[in-house]
Amino acid sequence: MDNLKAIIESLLFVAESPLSVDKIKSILEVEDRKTIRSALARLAEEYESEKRGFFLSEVAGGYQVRTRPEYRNWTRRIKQTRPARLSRAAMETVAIIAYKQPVLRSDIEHLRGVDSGGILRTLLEWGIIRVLGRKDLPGRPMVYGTNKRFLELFDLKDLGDLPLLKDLQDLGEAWPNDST
Amino acid sequence: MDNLKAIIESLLFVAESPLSVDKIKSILEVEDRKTIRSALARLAEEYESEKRGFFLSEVAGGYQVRTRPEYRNWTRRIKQTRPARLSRAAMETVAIIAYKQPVLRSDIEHLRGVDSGGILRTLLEWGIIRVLGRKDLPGRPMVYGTNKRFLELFDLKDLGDLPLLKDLQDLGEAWPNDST
Amino acid sequence: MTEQVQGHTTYHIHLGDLFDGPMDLLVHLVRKNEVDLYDIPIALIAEQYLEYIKLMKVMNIDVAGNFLVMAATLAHIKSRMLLPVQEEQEDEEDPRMEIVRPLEEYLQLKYAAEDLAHRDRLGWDVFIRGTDEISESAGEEPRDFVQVSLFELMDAFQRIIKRVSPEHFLNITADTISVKSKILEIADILEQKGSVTFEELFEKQATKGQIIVTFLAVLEMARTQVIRIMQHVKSGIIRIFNG
Repeated sequence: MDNLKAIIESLLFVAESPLSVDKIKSILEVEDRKTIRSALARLAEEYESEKRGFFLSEVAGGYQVRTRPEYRNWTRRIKQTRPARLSRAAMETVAIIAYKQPVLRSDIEHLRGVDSGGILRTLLEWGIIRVLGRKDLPGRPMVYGTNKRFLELFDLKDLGDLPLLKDLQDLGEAWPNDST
Repeated sequence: MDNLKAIIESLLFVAESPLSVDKIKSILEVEDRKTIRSALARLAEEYESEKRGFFLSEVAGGYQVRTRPEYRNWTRRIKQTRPARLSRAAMETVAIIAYKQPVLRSDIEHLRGVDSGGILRTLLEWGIIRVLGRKDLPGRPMVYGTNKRFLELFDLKDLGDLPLLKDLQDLGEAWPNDST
Repeated sequence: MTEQVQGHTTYHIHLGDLFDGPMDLLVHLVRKNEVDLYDIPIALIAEQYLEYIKLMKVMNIDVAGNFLVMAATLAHIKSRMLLPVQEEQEDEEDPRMEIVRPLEEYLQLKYAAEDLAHRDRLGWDVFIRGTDEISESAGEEPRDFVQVSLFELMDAFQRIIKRVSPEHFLNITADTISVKSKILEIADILEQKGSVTFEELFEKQATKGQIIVTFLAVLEMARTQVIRIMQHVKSGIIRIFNG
């Protein structure tokens, strides 16, 4: 396969979710992960140097071609259906689940100080979070965690890619912008 | 707009149907059709000379980026292996059938607590499950089991490859389709 | 429930948006007074906190119980602060820590949420390649929709009832069998079309009995999560999706 790079590119174009190296390997029936990796690296580099309208994003354990964020004002116009804006409350809940998972609803509500059942249901519906199982506690409460979709949505390679929680002592006067 | 070519490329990338020059013109709010045309021509030329995995197709009164037909054998595989998006209710039903087969509809409904006729029909249609036979009971109810397609869909070697129920509870992520 | 979920969407006026909960109110007060998180003037903050609760009550905003719990906590801390520090208690922890620690954690996560919100979000800042395939409805996320509360559904139902017949419906009972077969019927429709508007379901229902049966079937299907009832953010149209 002398045009491996172009073939991988065509796969990336067709795929609807991020493609892992293993997935590409199984489709192409090649043995060598390294060749795939270097083809991906070259593609990423080319998209940069040629200033293409898209870039190769390493996300959710795989690779995905995505349009450049700086063109968002144009690309959004093509999409007629706008994604639901996540409310501040929803963002908070997602953040709590992402950082504290596996986490119980009661933990989330304790942290936020408000009932969060409705938000949890919406996040479940959107496939951003999922039920990891049930905790061996009275009532067998559900344990929540994030989903692969969460990584895709927020452009994260994996959960280790989440920024560290900030040390408040260092922040001084800086408050979260949206805190009120 | 000095990066007009890249912006048009990002639009082509996002668009779900071929983009006409007029459509691009209206999105970008530029007056000059000629500039758009020449950017499109340059993109088409670049895709050729750089031997990209895709090409710019002039189709249905517009322009669309398409993967190269000569890679069809690879690109088709992506489409085939794409897991069907099953609803949560469907996933539940499939899981019950997979683990409890041969199983009666009444057993499934007893376990799920809801009527499952519609879902069973869908799953049958999709070839994920099949009717194994009829049980020697009043009304001769149908007995359901999984199909080969089920194994393919969930990337299982055979039924013995199914995760133990306990693993499922612990992990909650054994299903390839975690978007439900 | 839906009030919190909808957040910035337009059609629902949600007074509680001012403050999501007691923690938000506290953060607001600490910030507004420009006081040090680690040296909160507890008397001042507690007093202002109570003022806000009073105001909310005056404005007829339903003050949730957790607001009152927090008020009690603040009052308790305040009283402990007033106690003279005795020698042997000196190494005792600052009573304010009871509130500082959760505030700290909450703030940290608020920062984290903000960071997340500023990332290049898929479908908002960046896009993946569009496909012209008809997307499958099952599992597809209707992103312009928000979940509907039972009350909104009942409002919609009332509108339908009024349109079909102005009479009262009170003494009509729906039997289980017809509700069950109606459920199958709706499931069939959804299987074919993926989704259907709430109103469409009632279009061909001539009698009051049928309308009630349809409504009960929808409720039952929603309860058992066979379907999802969503409302379009802009049009307000209620649509039923395959679970």
